[in-house]
Amino acid sequence: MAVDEKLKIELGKQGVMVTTIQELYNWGRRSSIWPMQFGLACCAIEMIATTMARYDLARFGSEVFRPSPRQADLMIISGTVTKKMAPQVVRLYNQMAEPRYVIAMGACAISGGPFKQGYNVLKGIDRYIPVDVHIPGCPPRPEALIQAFMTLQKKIDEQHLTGEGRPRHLDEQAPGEFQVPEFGEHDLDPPSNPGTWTVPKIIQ
Amino acid sequence: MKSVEEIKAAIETAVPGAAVTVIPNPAPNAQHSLLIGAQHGVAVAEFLRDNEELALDYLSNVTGVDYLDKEIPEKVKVTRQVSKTVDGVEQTVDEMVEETRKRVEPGYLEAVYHLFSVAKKHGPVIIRMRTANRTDQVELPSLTPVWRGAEFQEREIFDLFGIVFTGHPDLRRILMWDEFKDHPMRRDYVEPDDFEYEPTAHDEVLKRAQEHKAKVAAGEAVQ
Amino acid sequence: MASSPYFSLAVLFVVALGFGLAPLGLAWLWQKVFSPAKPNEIKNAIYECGLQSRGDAWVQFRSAYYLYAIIFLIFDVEAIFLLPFAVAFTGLGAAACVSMLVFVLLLIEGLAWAWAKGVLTWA
Amino acid sequence: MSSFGIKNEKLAGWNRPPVFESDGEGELLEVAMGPHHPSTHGVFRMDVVLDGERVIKLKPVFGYLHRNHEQLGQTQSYLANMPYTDRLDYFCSLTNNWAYALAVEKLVGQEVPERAEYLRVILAELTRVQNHASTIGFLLQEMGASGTPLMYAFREREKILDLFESLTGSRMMCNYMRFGGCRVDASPAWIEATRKVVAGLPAFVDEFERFLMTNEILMARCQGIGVLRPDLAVNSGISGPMLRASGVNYDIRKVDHYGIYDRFKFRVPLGDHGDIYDRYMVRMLEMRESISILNQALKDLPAGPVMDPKAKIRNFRPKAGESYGRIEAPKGELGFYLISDGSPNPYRYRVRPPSFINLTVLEDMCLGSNVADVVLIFGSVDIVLGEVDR
Repeated sequence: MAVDEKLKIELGKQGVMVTTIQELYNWGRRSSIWPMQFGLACCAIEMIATTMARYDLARFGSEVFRPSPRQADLMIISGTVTKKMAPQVVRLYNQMAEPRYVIAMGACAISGGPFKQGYNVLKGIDRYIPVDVHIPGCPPRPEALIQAFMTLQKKIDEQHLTGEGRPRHLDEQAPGEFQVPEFGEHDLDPPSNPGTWTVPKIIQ
Repeated sequence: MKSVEEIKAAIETAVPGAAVTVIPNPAPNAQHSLLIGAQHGVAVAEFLRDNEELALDYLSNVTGVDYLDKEIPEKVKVTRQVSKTVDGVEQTVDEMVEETRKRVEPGYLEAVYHLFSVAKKHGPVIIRMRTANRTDQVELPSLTPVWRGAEFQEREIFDLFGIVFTGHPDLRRILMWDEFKDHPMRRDYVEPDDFEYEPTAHDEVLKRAQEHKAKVAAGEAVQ
Repeated sequence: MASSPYFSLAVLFVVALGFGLAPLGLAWLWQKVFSPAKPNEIKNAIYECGLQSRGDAWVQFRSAYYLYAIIFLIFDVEAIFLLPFAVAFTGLGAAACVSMLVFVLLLIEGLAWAWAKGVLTWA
Repeated sequence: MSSFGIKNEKLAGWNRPPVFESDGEGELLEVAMGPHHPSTHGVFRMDVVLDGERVIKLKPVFGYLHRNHEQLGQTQSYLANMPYTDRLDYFCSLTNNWAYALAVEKLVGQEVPERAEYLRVILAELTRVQNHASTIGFLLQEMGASGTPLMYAFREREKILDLFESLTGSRMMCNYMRFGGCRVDASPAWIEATRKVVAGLPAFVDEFERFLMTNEILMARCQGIGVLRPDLAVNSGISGPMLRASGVNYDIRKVDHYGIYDRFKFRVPLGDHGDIYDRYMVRMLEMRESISILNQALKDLPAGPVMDPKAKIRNFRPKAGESYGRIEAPKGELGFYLISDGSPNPYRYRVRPPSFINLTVLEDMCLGSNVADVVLIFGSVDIVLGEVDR
């Protein structure tokens, strides 16, 4: 039952605002995404530079960086996730309040980046937790991080309240808990979460 | 600043019985080093620190180096029974035969210490200590009681190379997690098999990727 | 009933209360209808910098902290009573002044004792 | 897996911290200021035992950003390691490049042309200014001035990063220096832009100092806290502003005479108490010295080639040998120890990390102080996790 646009614009001219609950709900959630203060490595410095005066993340309602996962909606994984740090990252993601999103910032968070061949480096955080926006770059420029925020906001905008396009937190079947890996002898115990990570098919 | 030979002589007079040999450094910067016997390590270190002339009170860098076992082919004269027909009669006679035999020279782990002097402001004096072999005798005396700067670096060498420093106040793993087995920076450490996608793979990475693909095809690995 | 002088005040109070509670009620209703609760053991675990928290936080603190709380009481409660006392000071009779002074001086005496005992000098 | 198990209680002599005995009134609280903590500059963990507010024992735990820099260094060629050195101390990529280039040049006896030496000094001092400004900004951030001093510091840092970006192509990961010079020449327009930025730096340092130096909260929170004795500092291998704040006159630019620092007149600021306020002041004064070096270097920057024409880039195979090159990085003595066996890859590639070794005395400084001071002491040590865990 989408609102037909022409009527909406006409009413808008008369000064009457028409909206649906879904638009209001999405507009409310996307306009103030509070990221979690979670800097791992070099990308964290670019993230801090983005929040500073010149690039100013506050224009997107995200300048409040909450240290505790309980009050954060977004986890920006900015830097290399090592195997020693991976259980903590997954536990923090589990402890965040439910409508939560993940931005994998930088090549290291996406696929291990330049340190991929290291014995202590996890080859990408999407092995354990679902990632919403990937930003390539090493480190990605502050503008790229702002573009990631805009992508995430567009993504939240397109979510429906019920039915097929529901976000994870409105969907009963969607898993709420992601298994925290254990420390094995040479590698993490489940090397990747079966539920969230499938081997990418390489199309030659 | 005294030359390496003078320091060697000074050490030998100050610490009798210390096995000190000069390891020349062919690079143009001529930073030659002194190989110190492991038994007198702490005594030599204390001498280097407390001697007024040297006053090496600042330990800058401790490095672990791993040298693998080396097979050295050798020409060996061996007398061997060779059956030869001497003027028609079949008999065995021993005869000098030259053959190459592989002599395995045991590898060793090495700790290299770079010492400087803050008081006298003079340059690096490099001392090295070597373990007997790479498997069971891997103890070296810890120099943390002499220079506290070595504390974390020796723990890192213990963690990544496996040299056990006796006398270290707090020898634990520092970089890897505690449940980690064996020492990852050694030359013969094999990483666990993992999904490998490298768009422009070359040499070891390519080899590892193909091994992984073979394993997946054979159904052992799950990815 | 509508004419009692305080009626408008009551209406304002109700509106203010409603203005506050309505969004909370809507959010609670929304949460009940739309978003299913998914509590799980890791999410409810204690947050300690990403680690599993060891030990217990209910430790028995040093006694200096309890004294610290009591002394705060002196400054806090007394300051609240001093304000109206200072304002109404001129219009008060002698008896009211004496009773107020008893209260104030009693607390000051408590503070003097604590000061003498050296509780205020932090270890 | 409690990490307090010191197996060998026989601690060696005076240079181990006296374990601070609590007077046993209240129970001890064991808590981890763990990998994810707003005050630990990244993923650093301190297991702290508290008696109320006072710190009884503090054990740093490393390894959460151990990205195997040295192992990767040994599987790649010498030139391929240069971009990895940017990611060591990701605040000062140009001084990392210089230290690595210096070590390799010592290994093969490579000469560096004049203009390249001047450019190296200019870029290193610019890096030092933006690193010290950021460090003081973060220190104030941890003291509670959330954001404002950091905004001032990052405003200057952005100007300097623009210079780096226009010269080397990347803001933070410059990968600019090669063995025997620099990758690309600085255009006159860039030199002009640098002069303009350097001309604006003294005003920034004055403004920063006017706000902070006589601020009574800063003086109350920093003076007399986290004191480090000079003899313990030297024995623990501390280097950089932390060592000089304890009064030890040891600046590798003056000691090793590397590069062309002898041609510039600059002083080495020293502190005399060794507390947080002295470290803050030493960094402020070092910024002023860097500005004076920059002015001198920009004044007589010669023309000429930026790369030594005889330098071998393709198929670079140094002969067998070893070399240890070190420079005065903003955080301390950054050294590279290379052992080569004639192959294109270094046989052993070791980084001497100043931040990692400066943390040796973290427990000595924090014992007996409050938890809030631990955050400040840790901030005044100025570490970067990429260099601590390598």
